[in-house]
Amino acid sequence: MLGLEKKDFTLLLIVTVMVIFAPFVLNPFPEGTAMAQMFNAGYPDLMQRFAIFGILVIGFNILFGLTGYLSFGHAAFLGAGSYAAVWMFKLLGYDIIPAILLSIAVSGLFSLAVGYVSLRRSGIYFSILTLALAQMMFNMAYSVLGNPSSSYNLTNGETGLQVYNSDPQVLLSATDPNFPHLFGLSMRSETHLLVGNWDFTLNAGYYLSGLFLLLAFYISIRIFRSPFGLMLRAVKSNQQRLNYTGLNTRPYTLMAFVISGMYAGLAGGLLACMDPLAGAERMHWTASGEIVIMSILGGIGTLIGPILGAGFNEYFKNILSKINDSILHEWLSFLPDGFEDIMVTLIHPFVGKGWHLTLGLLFMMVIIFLPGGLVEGGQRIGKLFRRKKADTPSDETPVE
Amino acid sequence: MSKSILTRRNVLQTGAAAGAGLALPTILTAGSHSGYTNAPTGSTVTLGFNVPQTGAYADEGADELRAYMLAVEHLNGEGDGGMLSTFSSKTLEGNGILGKKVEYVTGDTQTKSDAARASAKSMIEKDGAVMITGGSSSGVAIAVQGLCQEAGVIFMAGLTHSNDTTGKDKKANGFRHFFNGYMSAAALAPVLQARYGSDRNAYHLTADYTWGWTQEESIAAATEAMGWNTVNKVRTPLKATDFSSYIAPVLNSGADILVLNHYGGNMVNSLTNAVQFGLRDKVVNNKNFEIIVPLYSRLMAKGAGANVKGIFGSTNWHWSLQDEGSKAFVKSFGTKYGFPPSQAAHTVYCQTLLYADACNRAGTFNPCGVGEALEGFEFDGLGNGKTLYRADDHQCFKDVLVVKGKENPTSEFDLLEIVEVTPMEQVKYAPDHPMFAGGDLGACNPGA
Amino acid sequence: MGILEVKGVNKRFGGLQALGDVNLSVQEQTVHAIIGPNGAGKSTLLNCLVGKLIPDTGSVMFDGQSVLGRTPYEINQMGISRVFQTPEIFGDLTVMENMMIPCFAKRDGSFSMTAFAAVRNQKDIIEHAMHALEDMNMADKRHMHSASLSRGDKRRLEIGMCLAQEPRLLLLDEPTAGMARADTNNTIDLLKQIRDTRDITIAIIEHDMHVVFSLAERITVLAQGTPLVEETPENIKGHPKVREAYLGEAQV
Amino acid sequence: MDAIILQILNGLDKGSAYALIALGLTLIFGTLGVVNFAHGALFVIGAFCAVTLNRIFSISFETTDPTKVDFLGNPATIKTTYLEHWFGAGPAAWMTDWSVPLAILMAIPVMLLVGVIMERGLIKHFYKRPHADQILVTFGLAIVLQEIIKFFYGANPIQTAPPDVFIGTMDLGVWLGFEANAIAYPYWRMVYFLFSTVIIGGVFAFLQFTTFGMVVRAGMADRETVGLLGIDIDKRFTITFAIAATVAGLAGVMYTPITPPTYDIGVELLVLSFVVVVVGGMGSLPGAVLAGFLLGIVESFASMNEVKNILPGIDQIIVYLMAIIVILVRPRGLMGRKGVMED
Repeated sequence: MLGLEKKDFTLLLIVTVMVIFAPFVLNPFPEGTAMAQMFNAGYPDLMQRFAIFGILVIGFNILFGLTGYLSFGHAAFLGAGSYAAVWMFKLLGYDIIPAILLSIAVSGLFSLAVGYVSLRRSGIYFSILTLALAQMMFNMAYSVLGNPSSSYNLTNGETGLQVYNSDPQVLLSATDPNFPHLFGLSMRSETHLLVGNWDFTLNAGYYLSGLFLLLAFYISIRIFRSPFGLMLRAVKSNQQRLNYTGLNTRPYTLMAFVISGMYAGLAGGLLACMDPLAGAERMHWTASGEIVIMSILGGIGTLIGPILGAGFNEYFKNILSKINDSILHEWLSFLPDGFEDIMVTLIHPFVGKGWHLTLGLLFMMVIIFLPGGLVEGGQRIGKLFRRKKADTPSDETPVE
Repeated sequence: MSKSILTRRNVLQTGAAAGAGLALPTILTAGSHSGYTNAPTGSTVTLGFNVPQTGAYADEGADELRAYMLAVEHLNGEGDGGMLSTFSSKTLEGNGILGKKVEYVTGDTQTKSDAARASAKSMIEKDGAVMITGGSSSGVAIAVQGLCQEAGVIFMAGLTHSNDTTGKDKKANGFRHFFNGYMSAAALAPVLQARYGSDRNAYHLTADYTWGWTQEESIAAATEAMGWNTVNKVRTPLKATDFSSYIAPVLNSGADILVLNHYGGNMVNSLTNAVQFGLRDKVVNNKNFEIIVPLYSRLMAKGAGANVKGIFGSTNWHWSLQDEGSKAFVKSFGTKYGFPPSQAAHTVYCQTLLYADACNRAGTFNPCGVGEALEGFEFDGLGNGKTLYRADDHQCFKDVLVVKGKENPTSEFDLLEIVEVTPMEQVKYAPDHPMFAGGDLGACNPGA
Repeated sequence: MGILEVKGVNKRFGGLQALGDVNLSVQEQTVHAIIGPNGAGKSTLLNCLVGKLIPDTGSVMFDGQSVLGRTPYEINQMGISRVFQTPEIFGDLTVMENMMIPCFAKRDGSFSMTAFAAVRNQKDIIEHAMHALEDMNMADKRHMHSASLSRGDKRRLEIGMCLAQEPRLLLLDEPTAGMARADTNNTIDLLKQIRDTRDITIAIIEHDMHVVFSLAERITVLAQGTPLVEETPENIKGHPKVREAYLGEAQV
Repeated sequence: MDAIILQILNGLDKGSAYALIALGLTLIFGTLGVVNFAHGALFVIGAFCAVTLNRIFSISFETTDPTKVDFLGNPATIKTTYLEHWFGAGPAAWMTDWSVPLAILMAIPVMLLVGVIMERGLIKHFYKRPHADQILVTFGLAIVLQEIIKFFYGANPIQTAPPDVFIGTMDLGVWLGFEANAIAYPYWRMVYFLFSTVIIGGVFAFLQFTTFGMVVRAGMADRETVGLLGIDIDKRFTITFAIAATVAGLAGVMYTPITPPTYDIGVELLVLSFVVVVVGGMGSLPGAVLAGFLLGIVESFASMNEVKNILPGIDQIIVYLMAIIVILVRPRGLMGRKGVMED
């Protein structure tokens, strides 16, 4: 169905169900409880991030997962997409369609230029080239191109590009919401579903991002299963053999680079649609590093890995950074007094302001013990249960 | 559907009767509700403290967080009450705000506008925070202020010194207690003139981002007005650590004053390098070469060590102030944590009290009501003398401290000495001053 | 006129003359071996033929067209396939996928943007690849991860991949180097079968005389970067110049 | 002219820090074949050795002085350092004054230990993994190390002064015939430059004149052959890594008086030092040193007003620009061999 074989279609179906029911699944605890306070994740901002960073990492995976080219500057395309979208808001108005189209186009162009230059080299040279080019873009966006008193204020520097009332917004009509919208449906409009003590938020922006995530996921499956995808995997496996088999690797890698750049542009555009402000920091090379971390956490070169990795990273970042000592005490209050204090002291370095440390450690653990990321972890667990079943290989290679 | 933001708490409030007891799901749309974002329903009210917990300003963020927790204690009637007793408005009685116990959630801005907005959004959308406060840089303050305006909650800015926060980027839902670049310049200029004369050649080194630019503009304008000549204005990259290649050209530039429009790590490094290169021992044009750091922070001054001695700057507040409010605050903060509070801690403590008091006086948490209560509010007893929250731009006007690095510190906290307390009138400016023009406060937004 | 004409090729690396005035003519549908002691310039010559190196002077013509200045993939598309000394295959892919890649290269050329077609719907490619695998007697291994194949099977796969492109010239770079005797004999048999059943020209660089004399119809002996003799195997065996070049090597 | 000479001096000074980091990075890459993204963190650990020693020297006991009051109005506590208590005021003052140079003595064993633990505990397991994995795991390690430092020392810069005799500037200009104070350069920066030349010289001498060094050099030229010689490669890898860590650490120790260290400088330095390594040529030790100095000087010139007026913002991107140009035009770098890491 949809040009997919059964197994892939099932996967797409599972992701679709996940997207539709995320607002429910992510809010397992009833309102007002301490558990809800900490672990519920079913609120619009975070769910939007799950979807948007999912798109970003799916795109990154087409480059890094398939071809093995490790880009350390991918966040720059995300930023370029966001800037493009906010400029559309400023010039045309809050309609998201032109914004998203332009953000994809702009990032596509940027990635074409960056890819054309950096793909002349491979291995660590490629990584450093992408890092250097992206850092140049970041530095220019942060200061030189962001000075409000200069005539070329493209990015509004440190504060971030945002929409002012004095902006032209030529297509803005009186009935339009004063927020990014799709045909008048504000990205912020919500419906609340109250069941008992549970409150589930159904947010327009999230479902739009979710729709794009599904589209992005579908396209990525098609690419994985296409001859083009096969060539990309061949690039990763043995570039020399590919060259001596009459195939020109450069346009393949460049196409992969541009496609993943456009994914990043889409993600950047969507970020701006959900929150119309584009800050330069989202282009910094450590932000690119975070994309790498997400794709590794999920499982490189797998279909579902990017979505898992992005979700995992965003969830824990959000939860860990918000745990403070008073919350710890509340949680551990069932312990005897002295013991409670010791536990709080022990956990303290890893939460709140220490969330970087926890994620860093987690990331190292995954690379050392679980190079295939969460997907490999899942497979290992799955194997434990499926030991007795005979292995019947299918006609196509599984890529998961 | 309405375009307003709606969050869980206020929906629960209206939906509770219809939905909570029933097994059947109830569907609510945003349009079915009126009121304001995150109206507190139970016996508690939640405030969102959004401070840098990671990144270069993490230490300042930590100090802000300490002050917030102290303020919450005092509002809830615990501890010694701090400035509650010295504050000229007497609505705060230690029974929370409007009788509701104050609770709080914390978030990490990472000193990045994106991350700060994400964390503020999560506190508004998930935790039902009715007010967001904090931050340790102007970029973050402006970004979060914009978000709060859209979301319909009040933003009480923390440490933000750029003119733009209450100038070009001012918002009806945002309020700033901290002073700004213009006020620093206005307070410093007369002191500098008195000490260094009016025939001086100043060389500016400026951090190449929004705050640096506005401060450079303010200081250059104020010093030029008193007769100083600006030799050069040089931008330095934000990530620079070694400033030697920017300092070296100063040596033979003919300048006899170096203005460091740097903050945080930049300030520590550029000042250290400037002293290293012997600038302070130089005599140019028959005058002693002098360095000025327009915005001082004690936490940062500590990083610069002995290099700050004798160097002039301005600060919003300092723990050695001897008015009753400051003394009360230093006492309760010092007793609890063992060291005196920073200016960042002071400003966020005041902001929390001011917000709580405004709610009490307005009789509501509705941002429009709170905003109205804060606009044009005059108060005293919070450490900076008589203070006015101006209605036109939501900027606080109060005395500004001109300080210099202490020559003989008696303790590790005793780094700055107050040279002069510049009265409010002297640092005041018209709301439509060119440096602040172009902004639009807009109407207050109560959200849902 | 041979299918491959090498004329006056020189190549220097710094002070070292790797190739000195090499002339070589490989006739269509023959097996032509290039032998020589270590350091004779065999590999350098091969690299000049496939585009990895560019000679300082001279010309290399394939079927009337110059290959000089062309990249390896262009030269491959002209009809020259290369088998490496150590088998170069796509280790991360299955045997079937390995075989499909040359089939795609044959059908679609050096690049085609086929991101939305599904591999499993490419019936012609699958059929082509299956045939190629059957020719190599590897059809039953098509689901295996190619990295887990035995050395001999990797060699078969690589040769099979080259043949799947139906090249006009097959270049083999010491195809039995490092192989056990049994594997070597299998490879010889395979190559013999290819020689006898296909319309193909084979140029083989080899160290092992057993392989050379089993297969070759013409032999060029290279020493110190220059061809010494070009003869039939029978005439090479007792050639004095060859003995001189291979002094001390027992096989001759 | 004086401006140019000053910038050359600045460049040499910055360059010596880059060179020291890049030297270790190259040594590790050349011998172990590992791309170490945590190398910047080693510099930071070194820097915080100096901070720590300073703190150790100021560990003190408290006595109450009823005649004075503290900021809360309570009787002031007077702190006396144990150092002063044990050694007397004079030696204690001297040791505190010289704490940065003295920290070298502390940093050497600490850095050797850190190096050994890192190599044995982590890097060793990545020799056979792809470069991408090495980059990523050391990237993770860099984050972890920097966060640990932040946990103990906070995020603000920490000042550690050089010994008093090195405070101030030296008038180099008069020697060169300039007027007085035209070219005045800080003593400590000159000390740093000399120090790094000594270390660089030491490393080269070690590699040139010891058997161990010979094996390392041979390994850098041809790893497989050395592996076949039956030399205990494992042990040598560990020692090489520890030496590289120590070089980076010492660079950090001596740098503390130049700019007060913060926990996150490692990240900035890391990107820089990779650029240095690439410009110098992957795996070339002299290349790393040369490129370090060259990049320092280029960076200094790019910050000059005369240059910035023509190309605004050039000082922000010059380093990256250099890297891009070198990789594209001459991927083997200034002095690298062809083919290293080119696949």
